Amino acid sequence: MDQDQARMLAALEEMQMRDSLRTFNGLVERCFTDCVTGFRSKSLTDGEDKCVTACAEKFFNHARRVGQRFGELSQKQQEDLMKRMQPK
Amino acid sequence: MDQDQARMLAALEEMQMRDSLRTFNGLVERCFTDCVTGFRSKSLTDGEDKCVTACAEKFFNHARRVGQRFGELSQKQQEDLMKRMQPK
Amino acid sequence: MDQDQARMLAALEEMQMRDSLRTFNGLVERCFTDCVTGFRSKSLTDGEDKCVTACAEKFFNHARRVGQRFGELSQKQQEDLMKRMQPK
Amino acid sequence: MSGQQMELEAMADMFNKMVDQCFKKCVAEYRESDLSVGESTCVDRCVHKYWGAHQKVQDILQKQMQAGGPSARPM
Amino acid sequence: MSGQQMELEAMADMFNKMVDQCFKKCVAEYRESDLSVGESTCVDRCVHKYWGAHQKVQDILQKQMQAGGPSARPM
Amino acid sequence: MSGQQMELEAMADMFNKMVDQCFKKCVAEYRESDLSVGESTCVDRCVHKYWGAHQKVQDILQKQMQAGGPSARPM
Repeated sequence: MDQDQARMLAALEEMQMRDSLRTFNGLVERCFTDCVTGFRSKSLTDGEDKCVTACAEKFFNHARRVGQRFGELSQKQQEDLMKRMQPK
Repeated sequence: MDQDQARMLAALEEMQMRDSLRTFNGLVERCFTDCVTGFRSKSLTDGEDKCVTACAEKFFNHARRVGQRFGELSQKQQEDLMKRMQPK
Repeated sequence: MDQDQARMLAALEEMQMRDSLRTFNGLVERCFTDCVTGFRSKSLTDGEDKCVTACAEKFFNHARRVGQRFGELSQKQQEDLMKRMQPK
Repeated sequence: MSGQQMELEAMADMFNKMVDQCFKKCVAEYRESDLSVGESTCVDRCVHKYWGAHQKVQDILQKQMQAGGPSARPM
Repeated sequence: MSGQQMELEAMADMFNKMVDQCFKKCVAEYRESDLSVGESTCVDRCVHKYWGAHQKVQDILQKQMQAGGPSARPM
Repeated sequence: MSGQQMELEAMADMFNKMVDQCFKKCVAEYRESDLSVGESTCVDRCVHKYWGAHQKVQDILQKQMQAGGPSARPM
């Protein structure tokens, strides 16, 4: 593995990390938007606490499922591309 | 054209490319949001297909028009700046 | 202060600058969304002008207050971390 | 390299938007942390439809470029 | 250089937000791919108004800075 | 270094989202440029609640990772 490949891999890892943090922040925002609507206290109420927990867990399950479907579609696209590139 | 200018141009091109991809992704999201509301099938229905097509084409026409107006305003701002900088 | 620290500080300053520009652009978008709803003229109406002004000033006051609370929470988190790290 | 990296960034951005859009369209309430059967099916279809819309808009963009239409970005 | 690049990024971000906002405010339906006369006029005015709001907020920010108000970002 | 920089970027992103969310939830009208007493209190509580939600989601993520669940991102 030469230097170019190493650099490429590092850039990829950095981007996946950034993307994960972005997904995480987006999830917090989404669940806060949907679950927290009253501000009579500084702490999350029991109801809000449960809602945020379920929202976050559900979002992870959701994102995992989207990731699986997305992976399947990406792979199929790659395979279709290969077939078109193949000499007859 | 020296090295600094070359680097600046490359950075500009990279940014325009990134910006175009971002605009494109934003367009897909916008049109998906407005056009796709039912999930009884995996494929876009005829109605959704037409809606997404018209939405995308309309968005391009729209973005082009915004770009033209934006360009005019930017240019006018530059000219105003020049006039103020000009010695009396 | 060695080179690494200097580079880190420069990166931090760059990021704060980028973040300020992003906050600024977000503010313009927010206030435009809430204040400008009619397009019978090219210029902002008196009402829109006042609304945007108050919205922007209020947003700055708001962002400052959020910044203060955020700073307090960050600091408290740091202190809690230190206590846990402290040898008994 | 840089072009490849941008393609990956764009793909990641598209994935994030897909996650967000399909969550909004398919997941309605948070009483349970598991996706229901109905929600799971909806999510699967949503991903396919989003992918399809993405492909379609790419096709439209290419047609517009081939027709010689100017870029949507100001020069 | 870096400062100039940031200015350009901010300008591109502002352009994207303008495109998005004016599409939401002025383009209501997608039966046709061309902008109607009414939509075109609306878009032109929207761009001017967005630009005007942007300038106004910049002026307000400068006034606040000159008045010695602390930065809106936590230090 | 790069890891630290990403942490800072994530923190800045979280701050921006917090500013935006709490503005939407707590600031209703723009007749005056000062926050009212009620709005100020709301904003303070909103920041605390957003921070709390952020912590809670981090805890949930760590539990899921420890349980060996696969990453939410496609590999």
